[in-house]
Amino acid sequence: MTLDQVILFTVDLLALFSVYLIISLGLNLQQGVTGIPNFGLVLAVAGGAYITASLSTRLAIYLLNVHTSLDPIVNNVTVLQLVNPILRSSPWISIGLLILFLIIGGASGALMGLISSAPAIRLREDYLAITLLAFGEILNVVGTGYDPLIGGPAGTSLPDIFGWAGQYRFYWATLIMLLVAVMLFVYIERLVKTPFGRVLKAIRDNENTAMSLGKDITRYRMSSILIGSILCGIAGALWALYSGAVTPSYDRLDYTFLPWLMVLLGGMGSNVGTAVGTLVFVTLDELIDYFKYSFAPFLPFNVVWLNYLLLGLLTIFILIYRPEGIIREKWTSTPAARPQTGEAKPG
Amino acid sequence: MRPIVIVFIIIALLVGVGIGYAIVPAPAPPKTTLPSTIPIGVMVTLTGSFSSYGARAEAAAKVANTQINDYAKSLGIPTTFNFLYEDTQTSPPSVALTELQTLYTQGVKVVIGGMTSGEMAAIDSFADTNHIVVIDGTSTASRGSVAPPGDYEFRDMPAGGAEGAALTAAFMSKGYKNVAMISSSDTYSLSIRQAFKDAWLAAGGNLVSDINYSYPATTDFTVQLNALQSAVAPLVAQNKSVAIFANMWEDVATMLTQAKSSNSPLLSLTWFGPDTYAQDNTIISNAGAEANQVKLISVIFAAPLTPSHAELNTAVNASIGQEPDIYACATYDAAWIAALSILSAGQYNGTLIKTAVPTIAGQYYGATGNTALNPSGDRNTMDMEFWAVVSGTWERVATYSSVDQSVTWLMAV
Amino acid sequence: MKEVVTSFGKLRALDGVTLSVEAGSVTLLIGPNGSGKTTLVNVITGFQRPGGGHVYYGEKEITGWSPQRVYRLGITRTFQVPSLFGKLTTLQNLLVADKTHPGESFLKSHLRHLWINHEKETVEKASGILQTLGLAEQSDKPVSVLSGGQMKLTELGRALMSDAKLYLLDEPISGVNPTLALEIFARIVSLRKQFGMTFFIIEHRLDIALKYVDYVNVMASGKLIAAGAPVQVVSDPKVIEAYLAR
Amino acid sequence: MGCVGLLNPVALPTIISWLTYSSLLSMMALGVTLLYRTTKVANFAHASLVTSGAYVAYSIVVVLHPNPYLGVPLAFAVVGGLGLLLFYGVLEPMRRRHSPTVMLMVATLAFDIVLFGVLNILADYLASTYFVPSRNILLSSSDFTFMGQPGIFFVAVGVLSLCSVVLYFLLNFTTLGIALRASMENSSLAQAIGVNVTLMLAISWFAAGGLAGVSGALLPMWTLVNPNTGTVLLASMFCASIVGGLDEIYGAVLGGFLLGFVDVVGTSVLASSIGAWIAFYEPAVPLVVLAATLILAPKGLAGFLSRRRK
Repeated sequence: MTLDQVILFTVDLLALFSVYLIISLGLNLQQGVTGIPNFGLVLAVAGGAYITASLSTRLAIYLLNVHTSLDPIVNNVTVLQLVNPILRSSPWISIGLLILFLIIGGASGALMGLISSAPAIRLREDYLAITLLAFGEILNVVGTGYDPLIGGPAGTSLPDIFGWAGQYRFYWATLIMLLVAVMLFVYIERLVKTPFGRVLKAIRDNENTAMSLGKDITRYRMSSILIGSILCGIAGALWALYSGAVTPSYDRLDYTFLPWLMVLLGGMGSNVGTAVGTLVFVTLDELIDYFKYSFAPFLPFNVVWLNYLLLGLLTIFILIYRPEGIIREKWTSTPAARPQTGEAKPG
Repeated sequence: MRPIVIVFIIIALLVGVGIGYAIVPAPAPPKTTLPSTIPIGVMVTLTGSFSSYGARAEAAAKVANTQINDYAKSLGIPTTFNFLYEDTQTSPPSVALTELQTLYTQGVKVVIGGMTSGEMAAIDSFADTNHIVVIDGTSTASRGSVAPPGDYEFRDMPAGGAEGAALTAAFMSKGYKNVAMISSSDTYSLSIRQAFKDAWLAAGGNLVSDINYSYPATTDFTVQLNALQSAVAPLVAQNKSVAIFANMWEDVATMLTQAKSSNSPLLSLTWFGPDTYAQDNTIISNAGAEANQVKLISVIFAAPLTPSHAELNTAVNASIGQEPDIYACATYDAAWIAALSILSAGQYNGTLIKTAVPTIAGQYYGATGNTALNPSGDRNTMDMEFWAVVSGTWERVATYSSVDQSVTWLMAV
Repeated sequence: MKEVVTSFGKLRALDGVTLSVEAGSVTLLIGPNGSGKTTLVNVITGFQRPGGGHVYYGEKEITGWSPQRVYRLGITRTFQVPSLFGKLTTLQNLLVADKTHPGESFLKSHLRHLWINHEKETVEKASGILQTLGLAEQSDKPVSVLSGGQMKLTELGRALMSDAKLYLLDEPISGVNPTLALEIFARIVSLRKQFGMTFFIIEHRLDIALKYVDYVNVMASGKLIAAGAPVQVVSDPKVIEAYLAR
Repeated sequence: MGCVGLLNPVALPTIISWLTYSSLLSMMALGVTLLYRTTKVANFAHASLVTSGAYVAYSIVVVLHPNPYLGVPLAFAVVGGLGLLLFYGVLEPMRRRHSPTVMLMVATLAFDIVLFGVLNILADYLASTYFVPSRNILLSSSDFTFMGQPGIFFVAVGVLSLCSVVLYFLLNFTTLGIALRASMENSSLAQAIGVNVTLMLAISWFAAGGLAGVSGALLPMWTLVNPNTGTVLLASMFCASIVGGLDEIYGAVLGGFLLGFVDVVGTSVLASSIGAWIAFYEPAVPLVVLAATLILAPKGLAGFLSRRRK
């Protein structure tokens, strides 16, 4: 690797890491903190990506009052040729749009979370898991079949809100994504430490007792799913904006199963663990991807299958030999607890 | 516990990078001459429902790779071309973009491949930003819908539309006024669907059914068969002439056999097809009898059996036991165009190579004939042929001239 | 004043049980296994719907209320098997029991100043309870490391957090060593003296329990067979036959 | 017959394909439900287990060219073996460490990913060694016909009924079955009364794997098979077994046939009445059915019926 290759490698890696960190945080809040096995994350991610993509061009036309008779989805590329120059020339408008789109992404995620969990929220854990997984499929069917959403299988492009960065577009995009991810990390980390988070954990640890203590289980679980889905939606929107285009190809493996493996690797229940797990996983995956050509000659089979074998085996290994992941969930200290308990302790 | 882990991770990463320095031949950048090794990215679909096409394209690219290196040696150029294969479906997230980025970090400045318009759209901005030349051998969705012209993407296959006209001409010359169409819901099939619809309706044809099915999720075609049946039923009843246009992939075999098993009257009609399964022996082995019955008259870009084409056929056959389809041939040609452009540019530099490509493509005459590109970087329209399943094998039954848009039938079907 | 009247129609586990608990009393409910003691508690606290009959709290009928509502009303229960929040600390286990914590609403939890004071008070209160229960040492340890007896105590403490007027304790001293068990009951009685709370206790270990309670109800196979002061109940032949003499 | 088929979507052919499709689906769902009942695990690996069945059968066809149906028993054995491997190799060690159910589910998922890679390697190997198309496999052309109907119809329905009957008798009339049911209802209790629960679980994993293998082996007689076919079908399997109700073994069969009915017959009727465009949304049908079921009968069909009986 030459130096600039190392830089490129790192930048791509950080971009992936940011997106997956957000999704993993969403999952950790649901499964790790509240104990809701959401195997349908992909729905919220795809929701964020598709709906944002669907609205982005339309909104851009409206807000930048670009006058065109063309349909923003059908003649997507041509319309964007009118929009992108404006964005390229004005970073601040672009950033404004970015924030708007992220909000839309989050909202779409929430909507998806609502749709998928509403019929299932009262079900037993296992039912819920399978049901959410099943519902995860629905959006790709719609995305492919209903052209006004994202123009069918061909997908659609989004306004290039990073265009102003010119040849450094992807560096800036990555930086911003990382920023968003870190902000969300801090937010969730704090949220979990509030009394609200404490109740979520209580529900995870013992639903009946929580009920006997007057907690409205359903409402808490619902809000956990919603927050998680909002995060997934934001991640979806971010990735769509970063890559500049969306096709109805968001699948279970990439956007439900991999985040599960990441959180697992890091340690369910701990946000730091989640972050570490995501970083390690993405890094491993990219390294395998990068070096596969080097050991391709020694493999008796096509090297692209290596990812599957290694990821799968790695996960099984972790599950058997270190089920709690790299980082064990810590007993989060109680806000304002220190002084009182401090003097209670001897010495 | 935690710091240890983080330290461990950092070490692991450093080691990884170290290995990188050690075993990845760095494309040393003296800008004036060509490096000793030139990595060229090959992006094909090895997983999922198009994998059988991807496998053929990969095999063809491998053949091209060896031939190109021999050629370079014969010219005494101290450079070896090293093809790096990426599956557009693997590695998260399944967006061609991440694969392109991986390749770029390997020092790849030229990528050839077979990608859908969607995938092309996904990599467009990265390719342009980083001056990566992409020569695509598949996607024939019309150019405007993918990327603005004059950028770093080329195609050595024509834009969509040509097939639509050819099919229309074929139906007309066979005296069909009514056509029932079923289309797979992927980019490629949909672009053909649109092209055919436009041409057919313009020519005053009557489209009695135009249904989509989701591909590959559809495993049972009963619903689609029923829909087609009820569409053609009235016409059959008044014995008007009607034909089926199965705008599908290799899964047409499934629909044929399921039609057979439900004794569907559709099998008594003549079926037409796009180039996705023309000359495809999987159809013969999967649904030979049914295909024979409905003939499956399929349009395909005329790939003259040039010496290089013949050579390619034998080579691919030897490696995977299948004939390369037209896309495999196009990928093969793309590889050659890429290599020749690099050689003529004299540097492994995207901007220079990009300017060289059109000229090279204009002069090159490969497995798909001459590959001259039009101003927007697409292959000029090619002549076409119609192949049908006759007595258990694919036979060339007609030719189509893109000049006067006429079909000449070579044998009765 | 009668505090609770529960009476049941045809319920499989309970058969027309009618009993009442005096305000500020420590009332014991005994009976052989499967006599429906826990079912009774479940019905009162809304974990099970009664097949019929009524549950009154004071004048208010609370039949078939959800556990949440019953709790807010001021009735707290504990479980037979210690059911704590395994991954939370002892202190946090108590904190969760707080009834009116603004920080537990999702929106308010964002505005620290809205709840931090309440949190401080709650922590103080909880620490106080842990002190009295002799669990101060454990307050920041995860409950999973506590001994069985300590778990029982923690559960009691968690119940006390709720400021309920009526406590339904399901076998608070089962599996607790005698000395600690005596302590627990001593504390219950002293708490009753201090705050005038009412305790309704299911317990098998009469040797310890009887010393401390004011009233005893005896159930057998879903029926209430005797009720009254400890001395007279234990001498009641029906009871001896049904329970003690086994 | 044909002319009727032209006009009436609910004609014999439609019924035939409904029954065939449903039987295959039910076989898969049966495995899912069985494993759920015994191990409390939703087995994600079922996707690749089914596909493995198809590829085992196909490999036999490729190497020895027998009648494709002869591959079915082998598929049963091999994929059943895979089920055992998954259980003893992955799940059992985890259970001994008291991993929570969700982790077991993730483990089956990881196993599925590995298996997917292996299947692709196998496919490449078949292609490069025997020069046969190893993706988009379809064997229905070598199927037999009986009374004008495809063999797969009779075989699928037959095999399903056989499996269900055997399972039924096994569960209800053998000591093994009673032990198995005991360990379903209350494993700790069963353990206490001396039932070797681990063995029972192993048996159920073998059986479920076998069922997946058989359904997979029959799949290429009906539709195009790829290494990812099972993955595509996974949602439908799960839907079938929830719709049927996870609490009753036979629920899976109920669910399979209901799903198949709505999917094949229902969509046909809709397509002919509302318009052909609706046919596109066929893949979404199972999910709609699922949602409807969860709202009407949260315990699934079986639960619904059994509640009615009380």
